[in-house]
Amino acid sequence: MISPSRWLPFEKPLQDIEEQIQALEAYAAAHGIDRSEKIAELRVMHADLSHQIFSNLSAWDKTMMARHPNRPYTLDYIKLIFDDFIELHGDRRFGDDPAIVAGVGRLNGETVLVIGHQKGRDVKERQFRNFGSARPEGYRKAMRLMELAERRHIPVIAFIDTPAAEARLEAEERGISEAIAACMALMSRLRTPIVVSVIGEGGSGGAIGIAVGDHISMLEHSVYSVIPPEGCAAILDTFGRDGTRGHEAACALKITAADNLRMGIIDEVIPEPLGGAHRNAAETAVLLKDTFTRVLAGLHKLPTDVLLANRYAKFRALGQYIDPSAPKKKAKK
Amino acid sequence: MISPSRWLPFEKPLQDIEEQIQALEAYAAAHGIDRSEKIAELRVMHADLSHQIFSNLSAWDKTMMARHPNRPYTLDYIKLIFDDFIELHGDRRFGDDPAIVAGVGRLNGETVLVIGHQKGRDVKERQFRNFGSARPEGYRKAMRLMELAERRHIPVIAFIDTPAAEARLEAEERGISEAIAACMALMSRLRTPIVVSVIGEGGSGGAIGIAVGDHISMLEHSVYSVIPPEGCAAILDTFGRDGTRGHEAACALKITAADNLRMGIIDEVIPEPLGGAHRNAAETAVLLKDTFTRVLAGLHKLPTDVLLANRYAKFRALGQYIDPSAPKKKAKK
Amino acid sequence: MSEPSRPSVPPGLWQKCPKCRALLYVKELERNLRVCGQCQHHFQIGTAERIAQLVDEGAFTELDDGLLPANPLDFPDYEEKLVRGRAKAGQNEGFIYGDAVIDGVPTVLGVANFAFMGGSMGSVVGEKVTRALERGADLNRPVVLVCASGGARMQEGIVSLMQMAKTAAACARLKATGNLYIVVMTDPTTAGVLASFASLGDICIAEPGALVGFAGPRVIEQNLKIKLPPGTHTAEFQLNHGMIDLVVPRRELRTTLGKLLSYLAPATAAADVDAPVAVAVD
Amino acid sequence: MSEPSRPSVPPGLWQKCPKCRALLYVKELERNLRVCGQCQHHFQIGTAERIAQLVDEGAFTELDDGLLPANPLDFPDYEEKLVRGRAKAGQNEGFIYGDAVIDGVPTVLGVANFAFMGGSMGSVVGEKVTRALERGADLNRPVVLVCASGGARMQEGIVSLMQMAKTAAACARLKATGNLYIVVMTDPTTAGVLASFASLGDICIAEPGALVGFAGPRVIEQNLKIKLPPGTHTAEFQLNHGMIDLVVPRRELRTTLGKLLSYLAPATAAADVDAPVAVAVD
Ligand SMILES: [Zn+2]
Ligand SMILES: [Zn+2]
Repeated sequence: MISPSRWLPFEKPLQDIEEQIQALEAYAAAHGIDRSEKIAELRVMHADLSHQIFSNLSAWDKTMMARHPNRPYTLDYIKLIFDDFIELHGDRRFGDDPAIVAGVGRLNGETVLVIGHQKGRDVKERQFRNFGSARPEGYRKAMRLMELAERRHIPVIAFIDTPAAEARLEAEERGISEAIAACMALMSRLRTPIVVSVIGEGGSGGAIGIAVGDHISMLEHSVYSVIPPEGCAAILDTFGRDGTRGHEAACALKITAADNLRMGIIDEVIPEPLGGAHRNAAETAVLLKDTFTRVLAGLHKLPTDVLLANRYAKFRALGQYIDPSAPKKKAKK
Repeated sequence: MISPSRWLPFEKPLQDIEEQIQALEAYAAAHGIDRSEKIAELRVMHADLSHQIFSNLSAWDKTMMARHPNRPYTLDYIKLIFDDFIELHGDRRFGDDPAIVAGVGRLNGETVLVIGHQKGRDVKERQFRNFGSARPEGYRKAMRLMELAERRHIPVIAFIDTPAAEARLEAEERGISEAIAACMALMSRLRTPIVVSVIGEGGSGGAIGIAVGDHISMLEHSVYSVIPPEGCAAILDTFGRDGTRGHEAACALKITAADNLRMGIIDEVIPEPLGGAHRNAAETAVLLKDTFTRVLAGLHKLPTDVLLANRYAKFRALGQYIDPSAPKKKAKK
Repeated sequence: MSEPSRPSVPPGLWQKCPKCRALLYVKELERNLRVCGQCQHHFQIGTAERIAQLVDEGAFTELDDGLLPANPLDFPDYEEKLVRGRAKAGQNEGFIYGDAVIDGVPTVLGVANFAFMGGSMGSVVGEKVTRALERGADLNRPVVLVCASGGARMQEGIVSLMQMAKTAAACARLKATGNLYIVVMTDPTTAGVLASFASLGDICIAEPGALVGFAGPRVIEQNLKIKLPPGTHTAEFQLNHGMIDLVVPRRELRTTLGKLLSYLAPATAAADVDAPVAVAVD
Repeated sequence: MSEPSRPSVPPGLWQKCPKCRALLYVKELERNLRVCGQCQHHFQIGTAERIAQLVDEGAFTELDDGLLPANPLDFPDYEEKLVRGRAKAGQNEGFIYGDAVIDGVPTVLGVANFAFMGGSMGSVVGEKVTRALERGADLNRPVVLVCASGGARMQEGIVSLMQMAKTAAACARLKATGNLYIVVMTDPTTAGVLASFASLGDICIAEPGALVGFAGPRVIEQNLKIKLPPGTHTAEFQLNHGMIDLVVPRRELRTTLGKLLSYLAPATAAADVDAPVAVAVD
């Protein structure tokens, strides 16, 4: 039984059971008494409750899961998924952004370009990674290497995990808006397959900046949103401009993997191990790897022009509006 | 008789005659005496001497001419040559470099992209223009706009006039080397005609960074060199590592327009009005304009693939070495 | 913002400049293209006024004006807000586009309406921007988009975010066909709009003093509890930092656009044969 | 630089590390690929040694080794300097290239020789660099260039400057054929070489501590009479500023190159069909 360093509020009942089990085990060991029956009972209860809890998480619960400090990050998955990985650095203009990692990886003997937001685990690394908030240099590094991938016919795999793009003055001065826009424009026409997976927080412009691809998946407990729910609640009078009503905004914003799948924003939800990716990174990695492998096999069969036409059409179709002049007078999906 | 604010050393005899003429004119006017015969004589002498002096300038003299503080700069020629000019700004990455100007101009009713180094005339403008030493942003602005010119099938006209590229730490930090290299690489394959003219100082990497084109001309008294002569003299033991022997280095380096034409580095020398471009900017502009017009008419006739093949071959052929295995066992031009 | 000590201004006749506080006679202000004669502050203006200022006499035909917003997330309050936005803006949505002639050049022109929910990019805005860009690509015409936006439309959530990718892809497609794309940034041009189609202009022009930035300065100051130096996130700041080509006063905008279009996209120009071939995808 | 107080070092047996001043046993130093065991200082090495360190056993065939410098400007002293350079470097010129196999991947490999007039780029260097890049383009093979240069060869004046344009054009041509180009910057890589082919690698690798910069720090300090902060113009500085991909210690260089080549340019890869078609111009 993996013990995460921090329990989320909705995990309280599980925490209680785990503590009971531990207490019983300790008591049994200390007094030489057999409590295995009771413990087995508790374990069954734990499993049942886990299933119940984790298959009914609210959008706000999922937000907590997506931000869980133990959640595996891009470099964790890279280590688990790829046979080898050589990280490459720099935008050849200004700097190297540690909030977006990029490099050459080997997936089942095939070379791929891997890009992804990178958060930090401890205080020091968090600062170094700028909490996963990318600067213009990050997007420009990704662009430079994607152009190389295009020339060498190497597919791109992108991991999305960022609260938002860096917005402070220095990022503004170096054109964070331009960098995000140019990266999306490039990806929309890159002549090689692009596979995208949201593994944690898919945070607004910072996320979509490297999330234009042929296949978009989300891990079961990740979120993908135009704005953090708290931010939305703090701005909209709908939620009384009240930062404490983030759970309401989270629900209204439809940010979960299931929501995004239903709306056609993503192609697939990748299930997580019971209790979330952070309880079994290795198993999650296997599921991600299986998805990448299967999806790439399909994409490799497409002629490049068809690949690009499909990709354009995919994003072209996103949006819901009423077009009275359209042949069928109903909302277009 | 145009009177430049500063006389160069080799102009001393002309200065003497001009001062004599002025004195005579003043005397004649003050005393009501006719000195026109004497004055006419002096004018003839001045003209003869001018021809003699300016057609026999040494490489060092030419260096002085090329750097003359009254010499017309890129924006001066732009005003005189083009019917309209809209300057465009910024590299979309970091900044706008005033040491390289770029914009859309109209040449005889045809749209052209104009780029060029820009020096400053007075102390303040000199600082603003960084003495014509371009930073990485300048080359990146030029690249951005040349890519637009390529897409819109608009030819490029480049004015070269820089002591050198900016080499200070800030330029280094933002990749001055990469910027120059990338600009040359782009120009070598840009699918639109590129016409280049060295109008003052063609200073090493800073110059060649925007000087890769289909036709390269030099104004008669401009120079084009791998290093400033003083710099060369200060470094090489050949000149005793003595900064004062710049005139010797200038001669050895073969930096004049005639030298460059003889060596096949440039295609054409554009004559300057007697006494140099700064004595008659308008006339110089006409000569430049005629060259651009004639050259572009020729380049427009070439299919783009031929244009590019010629451009590649042009620079490919530069270099002199002995190739014993080559069919003809002599130095290759 | 308002100064209670001043006498109230009779609506319609006089208007107070929000920058220099001068009282301006509305007719005079209109003659001046809604630029303050005292301090040159550029007022936000409506789409009809903007179009009239830019196109050749009467040379604008709106397209797809019937597109109406849906409520893809069933977001609470959204429909009420749309009703209010429609009333305030006098338009169906926050963006209109159509065929225009500017200085004799057939152009696809799009104009954002900040009055409609802050010019936020919902599905209709994203769709119309995309259609404008695609029309330019398909008809081989230049596209001019006049931007004004607070960013994403939160009530459309992730669907709004996807408009960034959709419009950026349409920009890339327009450019791949060799056509010219000019952006005019007006006050304010920010967030998701700036970080997508607004930053991708071949030529980016901004009006003087316009707020132009990814996050507004106030957001940064609040979130980070810092004080920014004055003048950040303006058109002039962005010019200094290489992000835009030109800051052009409103009274010169038509002339500048006209020149750029007729120099860079003359009507007689043939389709670009050398540029990479665009794949038809519609 | 030298410390006169120390006892003189018997040549051939021991060598002093210029960085940490440790006395190193030459045989040990050679086993260590000429990297100081104390401070990891990477000594400059000759082309033969470099090639032996990088290529598969014996898998290097030099090309065009007979190219000899001319004296295009009739520059005073140049021919004497060439004689001295030849003696010092034990080679005809400052650059050699040829066909190599690295980790099983057929590669065009070029290596600069700093000992020959500071690795300066005269006509022969420029020509050989260009031929190496063209060979990669024509045979569809990756190109690896190991750089070391003080910059232009002043004695060839403007002809030397033109090698920047020539080699940059050859880089662009190689890339347009879709092929991979890797640069290895060794101590020092500067000036005209850095501002042309050395900066154009798809992947740029540098050895630790190598001087890498447009103008050397000493030149800047002398010209501007300022003191630079320590550590500028090094491989690590350039990595920090986004200019290079990797700083790789010499003992890992072969492995890293081998992986990059076999991952990004496997011998079985077909010619790039989607990339823009290169025009044959030779
Ligand atoms: Zn005012
Ligand atoms: Zn040492």
